[in-house]
Amino acid sequence: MASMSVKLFGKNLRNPVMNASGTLGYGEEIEPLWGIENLGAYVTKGLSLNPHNGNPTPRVWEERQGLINSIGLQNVGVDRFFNEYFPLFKKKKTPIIVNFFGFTEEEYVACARRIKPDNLIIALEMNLSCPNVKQGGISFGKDPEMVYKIVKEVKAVTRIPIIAKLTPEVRNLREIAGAAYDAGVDGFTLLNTMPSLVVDIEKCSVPIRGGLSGPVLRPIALKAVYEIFSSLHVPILGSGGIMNYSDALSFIMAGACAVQVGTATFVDPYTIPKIIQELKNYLEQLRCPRISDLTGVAHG
Amino acid sequence: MASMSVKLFGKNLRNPVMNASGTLGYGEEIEPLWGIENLGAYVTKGLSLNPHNGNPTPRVWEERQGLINSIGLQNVGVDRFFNEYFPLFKKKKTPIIVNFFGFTEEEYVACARRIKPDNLIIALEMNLSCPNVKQGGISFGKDPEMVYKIVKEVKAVTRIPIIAKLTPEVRNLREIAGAAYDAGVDGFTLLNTMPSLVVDIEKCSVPIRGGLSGPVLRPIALKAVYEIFSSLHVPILGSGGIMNYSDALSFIMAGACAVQVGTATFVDPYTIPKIIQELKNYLEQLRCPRISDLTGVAHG
Amino acid sequence: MDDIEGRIIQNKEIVSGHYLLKVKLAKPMNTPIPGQFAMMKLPDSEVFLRRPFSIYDYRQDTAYFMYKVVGKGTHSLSRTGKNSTVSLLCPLGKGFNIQKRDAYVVVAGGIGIAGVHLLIKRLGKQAIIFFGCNRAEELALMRYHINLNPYVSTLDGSYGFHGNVVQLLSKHLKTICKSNIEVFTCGPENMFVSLRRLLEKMRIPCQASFEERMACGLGLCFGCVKKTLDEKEPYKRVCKEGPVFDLWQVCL
Amino acid sequence: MDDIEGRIIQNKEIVSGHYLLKVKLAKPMNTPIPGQFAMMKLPDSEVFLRRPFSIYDYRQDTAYFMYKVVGKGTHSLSRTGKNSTVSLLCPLGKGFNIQKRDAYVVVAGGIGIAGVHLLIKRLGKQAIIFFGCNRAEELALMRYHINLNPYVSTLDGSYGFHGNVVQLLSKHLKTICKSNIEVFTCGPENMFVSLRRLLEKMRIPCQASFEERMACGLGLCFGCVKKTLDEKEPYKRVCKEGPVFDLWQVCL
Ligand SMILES: Cc1cc2nc3c(=O)[nH]c(=O)nc-3n(C[C@H](O)[C@H](O)[C@H](O)COP(=O)(O)OP(=O)(O)OC[C@H]3O[C@@H](n4cnc5c(N)ncnc54)[C@H](O)[C@@H]3O)c2cc1C
Ligand SMILES: Cc1cc2nc3c(=O)[nH]c(=O)nc-3n(C[C@H](O)[C@H](O)[C@H](O)COP(=O)(O)OP(=O)(O)OC[C@H]3O[C@@H](n4cnc5c(N)ncnc54)[C@H](O)[C@@H]3O)c2cc1C
Ligand SMILES: Cc1cc2nc3c(=O)[nH]c(=O)nc-3n(C[C@H](O)[C@H](O)[C@H](O)COP(=O)(O)O)c2cc1C
Ligand SMILES: Cc1cc2nc3c(=O)[nH]c(=O)nc-3n(C[C@H](O)[C@H](O)[C@H](O)COP(=O)(O)O)c2cc1C
Ligand code: FES
Ligand code: FES
Repeated sequence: MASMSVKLFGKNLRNPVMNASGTLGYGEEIEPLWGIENLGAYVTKGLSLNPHNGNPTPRVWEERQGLINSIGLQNVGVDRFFNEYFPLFKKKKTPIIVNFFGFTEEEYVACARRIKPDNLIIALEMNLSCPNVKQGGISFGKDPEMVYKIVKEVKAVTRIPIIAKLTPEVRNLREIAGAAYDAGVDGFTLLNTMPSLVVDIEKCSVPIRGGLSGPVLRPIALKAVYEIFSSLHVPILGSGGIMNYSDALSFIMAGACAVQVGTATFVDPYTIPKIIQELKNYLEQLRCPRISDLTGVAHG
Repeated sequence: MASMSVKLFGKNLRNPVMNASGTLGYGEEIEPLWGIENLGAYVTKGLSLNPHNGNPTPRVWEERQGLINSIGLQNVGVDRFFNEYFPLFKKKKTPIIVNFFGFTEEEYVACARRIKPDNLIIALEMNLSCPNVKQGGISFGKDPEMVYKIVKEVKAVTRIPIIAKLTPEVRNLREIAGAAYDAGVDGFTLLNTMPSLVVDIEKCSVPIRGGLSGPVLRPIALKAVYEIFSSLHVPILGSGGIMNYSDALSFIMAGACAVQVGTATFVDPYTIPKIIQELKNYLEQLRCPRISDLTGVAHG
Repeated sequence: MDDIEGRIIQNKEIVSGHYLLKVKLAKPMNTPIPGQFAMMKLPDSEVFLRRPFSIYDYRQDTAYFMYKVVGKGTHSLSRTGKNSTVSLLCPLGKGFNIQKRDAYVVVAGGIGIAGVHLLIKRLGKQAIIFFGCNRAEELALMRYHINLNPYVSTLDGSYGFHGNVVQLLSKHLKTICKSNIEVFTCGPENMFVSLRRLLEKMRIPCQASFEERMACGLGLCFGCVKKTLDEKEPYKRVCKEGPVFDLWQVCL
Repeated sequence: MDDIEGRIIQNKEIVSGHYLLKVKLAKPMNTPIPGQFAMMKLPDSEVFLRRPFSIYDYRQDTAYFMYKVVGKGTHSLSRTGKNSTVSLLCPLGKGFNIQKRDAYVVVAGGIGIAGVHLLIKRLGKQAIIFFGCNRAEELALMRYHINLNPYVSTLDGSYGFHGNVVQLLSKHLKTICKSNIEVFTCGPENMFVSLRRLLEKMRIPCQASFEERMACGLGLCFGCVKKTLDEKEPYKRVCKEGPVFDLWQVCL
């Protein structure tokens, strides 16, 4: 039988399919439909040291084959997450990746420090799309020097592997990834949403500014995975517009060792279990023994 | 009657709708369907000092609600354009914007210098997405210093107004636009295509790497127009996924004084005349006297 | 809660721009609580996200929805023919909580009737109904409750009270409000604002069903929030902690 | 050339995976030259770009297309019912140029027959037809020309010559090639490669209809090029300077 399991930072995941941060609530919300133990790993909603209220509405807006969101990182804070929501993952022995953020270097560092190593915590995923409020609000992830510095600082305070989740709004993704790599990052998630905006022509107004996700992001994210895979040798998690198993495969072939499904879950909440099943079928049809053998094969 | 005309660099255009560079051939190809004199202005295919052969096929690839192209800037060169194709525009008194590019600073400058001012030439549109072969292939448009330098040099050799056409793959569009502005640029076209890539999961290969265009680009380009309009006071031409009159309006309301239609023409070759007609109807319904009054109204 | 395939067996315009949709489900859903809703995936592939609609009624594997055409999705739905298939994620959210009271007042504005129809059915004769709409024609939205003698207002005065439904309620509140009553409401938010102003003095309990743009309908995205007085976590999800909220807890 | 609305009046599978499509046009198109094609906008909104198809036949405002299901668009088309509407931008491109010759040889591979059907109709008895396909079943693609006594090859040997169509042609070329002949061909590119090798020695003129991925079909995008021997401008547009090219001018 074909093996769906993949190894990430020395730990075995039952399969390479995860949710994308912020698109599967705190995990428990999907339980009435399917169990979180089906996931390769659960990626937490973006957590911060202190709770955040998030933005006023509208927070979501439909685009042609896409979604614009400006949730504003509402979350209960890292402590409440571990007290209230983590026990479910413990009980179900489901590995998690903790997505976290801050608006200052100190917040990132304090948050990372706060998270105690645990057998189920595969990695910390740093959301680098956040504005650095001390530097005029430019995202941490846009500047190679800021990236280097913050990754270095975070690495210094935790033994848990660190994944940098990069923003597409950069000049040269290789440069940014290179800076994180030099600072000792353990892996990448590519990509976060694309900054964008909506004009309401009836009201002559701008109802929402936020991150664009969904199928529209896919060819851009694929390019990111392909490029970084060919230059840096750390695990890559692919994210951006994955709607079905063939999208997932294209990310794996481009160089991802696992994929994250976000917006697709809103359209069909069973997308993740379906992708897992269809990847399995694909492997068996192809008589490919291990899904992990497919990572990067498009590089020929 | 409502007026569709807009003023650009002191010249009157009959309406604010143009084609996007590279999507209406050399102009004459569309004549069997509708006359180029319907355009507010014709934007030439990207021209260079010397002819270019372009890339091997595949050069185009369908994406969900988008198109990836890697034409590779095939063109007959600026001289042949003016000898063979410009006479049609002369005859039809249709204003043109000359899109041009180079792979070195010298090529940009030599190309701009070669273009003699003419009553019908509204502006030169610099395609800044081109790789600078002398600087390791990074696009001119990604680096504020390169942008400043090249705009300055081009401005020095021509009296024709210069429009900078920017690439979305930048860290901070305002910074790039600011550099062009400081160098004396007269206007902007926002945006060019988004670098992206396709994986063929059956062949385990990457059949095409190229620029993504079409509806998927719209929310990203809208954001660009909105941001630059609020910081710099020069005319903006909007480009990116405009499929119908309401898309066109959203760009105008975000701050564009004119719009460029590209990929939509491939789906429906009558898109441009339809948009012109529907914008007219809209103005009349709204009893808005001038389309130019709508530029930037979404800024409230 | 489940994602259930459904086949449209009727999609009828009842008042101009308002439709009643009957969907035969491939399998039964959990019995819906009044005020719960469904996320509907439309057959039109150009409509990307699902759309939320109150479960208007539910009988023998058949779900009913009443909807008003307001944009792309509802327009497309209105032109969807019989036998087309839709996917229904349902029943979702927290519905109305019916506690023992001396009287129940239901206040509905326009298409808001869709959100309280099942509630009215449940309350039966105990419900004192106030319905406000634009013009007499829209009374058709109420036709199943005519026997319950609803109080009706129209904005153009073409039927019943000339004015809005909260003004109408205010005229009758004294006589109703002998004792232990509760108000249930569904309609546009500006109606909630006036309603609150009216009920405030008497501190009458009120449950209101809110609307907000949704992406998932399941509590996954935190896109559909309303601000409440909860200081620790002010933004509550309409799809999960709502759509029915204690009116006194919500910031309008 | 125009963009014409058409209504599908027939969409019939003739061999497994191969369909004949009949479209009634809202207005007549300019009489197509054999080898010209149409860009078809499919009703399925998930298919973004138009698809190019040779004009198989054209009679009294009715256009015929023969297509093979190979991907998303053709799959969707195969499931499109009668009365659906498509948009046809047609006729496009440069077709076959029929000059005075002693004999005309038409070589078609598989669905390539769609690109030469109109040509064969025009040439009538003057055409010496070579048709290659995979198995006997696919002869149905040729049925309208059976009376012209085509030479047939099948790869599996289930009918006619066992082998490919160029091998078949090579067996007969001597007897045909008494004088001034020209070859017209449509099919996969590897067939053109062997064909060229065969014709090379005798320098027989040959016009071939090429395929390339297209975005516009009108010469606007320069997406559909073939490399030719023209040194000044090697890349020629299949949709505009083609799809029919002088085989000796194209780099294969
Ligand atoms: C819990 C709940 C129950 C509802 N029940 C009903 C009902 O029974 N009958 C009915 O007619 N309508 C109901 N609505 C409103 C209905 O969901 C919207 O009218 C519908 O989504 C509009 O979609 P559209 O594509 O036509 O409009 P568009 O404006 O084109 O939609 C664009 C986006 O905005 C969202 N949106 C637009 N208006 C609303 C709104 N008022 N509320 C929430 N999202 C909106 C859409 O869902 C979509 O994502 C309900 C809303 C909620 C939240
Ligand atoms: C001038 C011309 C005439 C043609 N005539 C016929 C005909 O009469 N009958 C017929 O069955 N086929 C014909 N073809 C091929 C036909 O266009 C493709 O099979 C069809 O576009 C495939 O679309 P798809 O969505 O099913 O495939 P997909 O592979 O899903 O298509 C993806 C994209 O690739 C393009 N593409 C894929 N294969 C080809 C191809 N072989 N040639 C050009 N573009 C391709 C599609 O147009 C589309 O843009 C012709 C092609 C050209 C260029
Ligand atoms: C509603 C929503 C909330 C999100 N929240 C976060 C977040 O908290 N942290 C983060 O790093 N990314 C967040 N993202 C980005 C996603 O994790 C994902 O990278 C992105 O949406 C692209 O994937 P998709 O196209 O599959 O949705 C969010 C996306 C959405 C749509
Ligand atoms: C086939 C094709 C060729 C293009 N060629 C050029 C070009 O030569 N110069 C240029 O500046 N932009 C070029 N572009 C970019 C377009 O002008 C336009 O900015 C972009 O496609 C976004 O608009 P759209 O979504 O309306 O197509 C090209 C785009 C396409 C699709
Ligand atoms: S719609 Fe996603 S949380 Fe409510
Ligand atoms: S398809 Fe656009 S030039 Fe041929």
